Amino acid sequence: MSSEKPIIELRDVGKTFQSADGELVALEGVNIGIDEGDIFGVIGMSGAGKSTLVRCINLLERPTTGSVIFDGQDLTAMTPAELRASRREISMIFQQFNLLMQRTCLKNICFPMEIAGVKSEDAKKRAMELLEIVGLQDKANAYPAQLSGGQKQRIAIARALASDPKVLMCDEATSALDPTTTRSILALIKDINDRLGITAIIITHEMAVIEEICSHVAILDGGRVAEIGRVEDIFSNPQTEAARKLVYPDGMPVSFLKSERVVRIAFNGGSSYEPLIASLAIDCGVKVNILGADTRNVGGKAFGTMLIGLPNDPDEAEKAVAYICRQRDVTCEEVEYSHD
Amino acid sequence: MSSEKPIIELRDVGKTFQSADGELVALEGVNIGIDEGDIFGVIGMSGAGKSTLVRCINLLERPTTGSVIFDGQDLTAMTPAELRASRREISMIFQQFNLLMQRTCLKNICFPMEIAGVKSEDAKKRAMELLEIVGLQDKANAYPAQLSGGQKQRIAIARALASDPKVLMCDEATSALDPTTTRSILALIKDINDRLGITAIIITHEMAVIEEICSHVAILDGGRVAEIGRVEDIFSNPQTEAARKLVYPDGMPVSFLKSERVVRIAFNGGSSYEPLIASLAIDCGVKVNILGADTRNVGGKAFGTMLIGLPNDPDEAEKAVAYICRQRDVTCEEVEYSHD
Amino acid sequence: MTEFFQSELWQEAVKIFEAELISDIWQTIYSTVLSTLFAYIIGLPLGVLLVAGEEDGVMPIPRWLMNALNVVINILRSVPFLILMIIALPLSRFIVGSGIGTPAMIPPLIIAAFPFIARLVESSLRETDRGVIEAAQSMGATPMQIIRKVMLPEAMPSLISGAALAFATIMGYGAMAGIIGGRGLGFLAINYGLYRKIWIVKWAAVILLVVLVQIFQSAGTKLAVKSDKRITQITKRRKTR
Amino acid sequence: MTEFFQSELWQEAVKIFEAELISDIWQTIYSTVLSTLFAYIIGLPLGVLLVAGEEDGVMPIPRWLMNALNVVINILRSVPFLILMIIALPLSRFIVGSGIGTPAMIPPLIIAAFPFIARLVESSLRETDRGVIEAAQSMGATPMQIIRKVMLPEAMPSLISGAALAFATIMGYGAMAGIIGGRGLGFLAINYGLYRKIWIVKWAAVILLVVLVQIFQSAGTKLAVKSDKRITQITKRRKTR
Amino acid sequence: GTNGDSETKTPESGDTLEGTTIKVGASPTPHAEILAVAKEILAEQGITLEIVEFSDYVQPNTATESGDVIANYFQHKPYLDKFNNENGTHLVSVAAIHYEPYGLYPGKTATIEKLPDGAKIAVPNDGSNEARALHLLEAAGLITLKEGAGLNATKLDIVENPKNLDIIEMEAAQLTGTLTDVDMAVINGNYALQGDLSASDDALILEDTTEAGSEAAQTYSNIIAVKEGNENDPAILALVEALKSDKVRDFINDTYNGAVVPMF
Ligand SMILES: Nc1ncnc2c1ncn2[C@@H]1O[C@H](COP(=O)(O)OP(=O)(O)OP(=O)(O)O)[C@@H](O)[C@H]1O
Ligand SMILES: Nc1ncnc2c1ncn2[C@@H]1O[C@H](COP(=O)(O)OP(=O)(O)OP(=O)(O)O)[C@@H](O)[C@H]1O
Ligand SMILES: [Mg+2]
Ligand SMILES: [Mg+2]
Repeated sequence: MSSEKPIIELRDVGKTFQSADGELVALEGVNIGIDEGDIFGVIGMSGAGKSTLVRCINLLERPTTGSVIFDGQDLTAMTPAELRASRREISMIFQQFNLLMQRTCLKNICFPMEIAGVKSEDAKKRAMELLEIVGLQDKANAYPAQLSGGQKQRIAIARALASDPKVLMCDEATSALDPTTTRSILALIKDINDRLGITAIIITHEMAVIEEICSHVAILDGGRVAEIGRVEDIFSNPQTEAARKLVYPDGMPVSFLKSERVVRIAFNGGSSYEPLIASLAIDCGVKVNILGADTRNVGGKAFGTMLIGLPNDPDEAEKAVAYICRQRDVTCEEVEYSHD
Repeated sequence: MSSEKPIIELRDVGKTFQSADGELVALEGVNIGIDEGDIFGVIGMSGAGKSTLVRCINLLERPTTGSVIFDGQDLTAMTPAELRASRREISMIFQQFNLLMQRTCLKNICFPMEIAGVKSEDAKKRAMELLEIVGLQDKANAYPAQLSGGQKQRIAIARALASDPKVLMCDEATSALDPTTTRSILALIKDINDRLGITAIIITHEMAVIEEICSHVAILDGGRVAEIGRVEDIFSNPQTEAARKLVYPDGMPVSFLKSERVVRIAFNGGSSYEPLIASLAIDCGVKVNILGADTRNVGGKAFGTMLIGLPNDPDEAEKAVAYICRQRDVTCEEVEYSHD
Repeated sequence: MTEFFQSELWQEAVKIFEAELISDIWQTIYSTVLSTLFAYIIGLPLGVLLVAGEEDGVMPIPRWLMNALNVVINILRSVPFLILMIIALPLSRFIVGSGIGTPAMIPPLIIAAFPFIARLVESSLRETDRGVIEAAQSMGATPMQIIRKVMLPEAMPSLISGAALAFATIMGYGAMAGIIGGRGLGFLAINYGLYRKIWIVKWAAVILLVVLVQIFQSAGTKLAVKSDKRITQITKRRKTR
Repeated sequence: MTEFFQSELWQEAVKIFEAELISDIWQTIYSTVLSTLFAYIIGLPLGVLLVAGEEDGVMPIPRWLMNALNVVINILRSVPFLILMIIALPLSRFIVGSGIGTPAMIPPLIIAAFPFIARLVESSLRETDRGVIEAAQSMGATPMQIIRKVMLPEAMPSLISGAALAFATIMGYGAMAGIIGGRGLGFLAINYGLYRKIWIVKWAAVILLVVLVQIFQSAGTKLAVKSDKRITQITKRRKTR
Repeated sequence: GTNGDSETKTPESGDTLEGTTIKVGASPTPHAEILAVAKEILAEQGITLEIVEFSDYVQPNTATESGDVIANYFQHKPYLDKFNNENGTHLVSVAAIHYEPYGLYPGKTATIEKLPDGAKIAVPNDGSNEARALHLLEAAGLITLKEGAGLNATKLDIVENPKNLDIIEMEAAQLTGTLTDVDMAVINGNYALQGDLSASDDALILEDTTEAGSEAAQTYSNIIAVKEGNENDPAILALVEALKSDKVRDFINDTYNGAVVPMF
């Protein structure tokens, strides 16, 4: 973790639910620090405790043990009024949307502003802007019951952004959205993060989302933090079974076990049809192995990443790395791999 | 479409909602035929009418115009009792799960069997099996309120499978699930489809899901069918703007506009670390362009597909194709591309 | 204090208690319980019909029938209980064989209570989540199955707290038993409070009534909370403490 | 027919109508409406408190206070209205300046009705989706904001149909106005139906009562359906036809 | 109503009444209280008297007609006649037991002379009792009733009302409770007693003291009524005998202090 003071810190947080069949430990000994401006991903299998974790952050679920520090203050020790003040700075998008069924979309988005005491006209203006951002201007006066699943989710997103929060928590905020809309929402979050330095905590099942916008990621497994760190580190080199299962649901690329050295190539907008790997083979005579790739073209420019397994021969490998690094609009970094 | 008699046929189906702001056309002139044993994907932007479409199939939403034919009979012209009998053969997984909150998970799964008059012990036994399949045996006696989002979804899936339906309709049935669980659920559906010939209609936002298990796909756009056909055809060669936006949310691979010929290579379990493209370059001296790739390794074997843009020179292109086709465990097919 | 216990009023009160109290408690309980029971037997299906029978309900009934049902319920809700009781007496004679006494109260109580219960049930059932009803419909459930297995169980907490409300209301009506020669705690309270001014008896009767309502109300609330599987928080917390 | 209109009974009925009917209708309406209104002013906050004040509600209040509140409501729910009315007369004298007549009915009616309303409101509010309350909490809404902007609006359809129920019930209590010299349609029905056998007057009064309840009930149902934004089907279909 | 019949229809005359149960309907006070004394007497003869208290004036007659009770004790003869007439019942009086003189009691205003214009006067709201109260007011010279307005008289039958009196009808038992609200109230003797009012000391004018007083006593005596044909039922005869005993007379005189007057 970075040396800055984290904006959110979970200290030894645990949460146990009482149920008919006995106790259920949903979280146990969770220690997480999230720095201001981070986009922090939370992944894990269904039932791993992700929702419980974010619900513990704003104390919707009071942790059974441990404490939650927000902006240097212990939320668990606050008076109700102080807690409310802090909560206004932490927005949340719920897995089940939780829209007010008796309010129109516009009024739903106005809701957090109403609570914060924003003037009615100002709130309305801002809400209309947000409606436009999520592409639902025409639904301003519709009620949630008249919306499709994805539309509800977009209203929930707009509502969460309405109060200009310091922290935005998204519990599967794009699961009901088509890829295009997902991308535009993610771009929006990234943009707000860049411009306003908002901190975001994102629960998702789509690894692509994590790779695309998160700076850090925590992997939950059975209520415990299995791995936590920078996305590049965790994704290129998952240490635990839990992480591997998520990042490579079909099993680890076998080449991880064969190649000594792995390189991640990121295309930063160069022309994708420059046949990099083929050129590499022809120009340097080096055969590299594509372990996985996810590349797309935007307006004639290539974006995305590719994992390359280098030949075992050190010289050939070196040659290949050097060749790749010479390319325009491509960054390459070697990824560590440990045999555990 | 195939020449068999379709099990589900939508004839000129339209659905208009009345709302405060006037009428909203959710579906218009939809003609779709789904053959028995198909796995039929439905994709479209948020609000395109996907949920409305499947809700029209089992008449949860009565189409404003047109008719729905199931197994040769017009559902819209049936008596209530006949409709009920037909509905028992069409299972549905809802976007919002719609579990009975006052019943335990086990009893939720028993519910459709109760309705169909299955004996209580038999129902219970089957329900326990299904719970095991979705990995939630330990939640048999928990109530839905005690489940995580993904767990609820899995119970909904188990419930939909309980009545051994002829047709299974999934409205974003895996959106709340992690990749591993998603894969196992999809494998389950595919398996049932293989073994029992169940017909499935799958709404999803994950193109990978469509590619992985669907045989046919319909693309909805603003309540109309934009494209419909075999997945390979539609995905490799999207004709409409709507389809392109979904399949290539970041924009069309530019190479589609540059290369005359495009080849789809499918890895059927050969060793992935055989560096195919590099070998191609070295062995034949042909530079091909990777337009997109999605390859994974399972137990040391490569699976997945790769789209390759061939060089414009016809001889080189021929050479490349011949080389690729010679490889073991790889199938390659040329994908047509039309300049429209 | 001793003075009080030797006072004529106290002596008289004791005499009344000895002669009547146990019997009056019993009459209150049985008339209220029986009436509530039978009123539910009639009112519950009607309340269900008011929701299920709507145009877009699970078991639509003709519109005129629906309107007629509503009107009948409204009529019975609006006729003052006193009048209703007297109109219903021939029915009492027919059913319980007597137009006087506590048993004769039961048919009028049922007639007065079932429309009230129908409305309570209606209001509870309207809260059922539309989605689960659709789920059941999509499974080919018959209207009766939907009502029995979805609407009623899903609305159970609300139905139970409605029943506690109905019980107290019916007990309240029962206080007017005196008009037709019936008995019970309510009668005792009115008779000795209004007509005879023996306040000890009045208050004793009132206290007993309060205790009865209290018992049923808290049992109702507890049961409602316990039967509510949507909110697991409450039970959870209670248990943990 | 002419015979009937010349009959003594009819003549007498006409006399009574001329002298009292308008005034009695008016007294029924104003006493019921005012009582319902004030009973809501007291009962609504109490009903809210019964839900919000729970241990895990949005505005927890001390347990003993909660229990006390419950007991007070149960007490008022269990005292027979007749007794309650007489006990409350001093209050009437204090508030409306008289222990007799229709105005004097209003304080006892309020006292009898607000606990009933509190329970109705409680039952409606319990149905609010826990999720939306959590959403509001997560936004830092104060308990009052949650109550005013979430719980009450979300439960509006149920609250409205509860109000129609309460209105009819309060009107029913009002029929006992005669005991303290009050008037109204209920009194008319009882007085002329029970004691004087002028059945024309009795039935006229009963019919008017039915009409009043019918008006309020259907207005209530319509409003409840209209205010329900969760189910858009009904209104939709109605409009289409 | 077979229950009441079989129990009360006594065996052939001459048989002992030992073991007979009779049900009698009555108003709570003073009727039920007086019957309670008779009950003790009858018990000595082996007759069980079951007192069924009615807090209304219609049901006891209906119940007697239908056989739910064998006799009732709550009304006076004129009311019975009117009831028979209106309802087609066949009830007859077998004995007059007591009389409750009505009195005009002061509330906010102490004397009749001081009654202001528009003064409020409370009267019972039930059938013949209202009429009786109005006749008392007429006797006091406060109002004039329409000619021939007998037992049906209501405030609508007032033809002259020089002081514009506001007549307020209410529950008889509640009259004493509202004396603070009205200028005066016409109260039946028994309820006056319960309200700690003395007929002899507090009443401004009593039925007894008016010129129609003695006549009123005769007319308005409370009677035992039975269904036609049961007049000579031995059990009824025993009941009447018990009620007309010295013990009952003493009880009435001791308990009611002139608010209830024995008529035997
Ligand atoms: N009950 C309703 N009343 C009015 N409009 C409705 C109603 N239900 C759906 N709609 C509208 O119909 C359109 C299609 O909705 P539908 O739910 O079919 O979309 P969808 O394709 O399933 O979208 P998503 O992917 O977001 O779930 C949307 O614009 C929606 O707002
Ligand atoms: N109210 C509750 N009572 C009992 N158990 C609960 C409750 N809420 C959650 N759980 C359990 O806690 C565990 C973690 O739940 P949580 O909702 O945090 O999972 P999640 O990681 O968000 O899963 P998903 O991806 O499926 O949403 C699950 O096993 C769930 O069954
Ligand atoms: Mg979750
Ligand atoms: Mg949808």
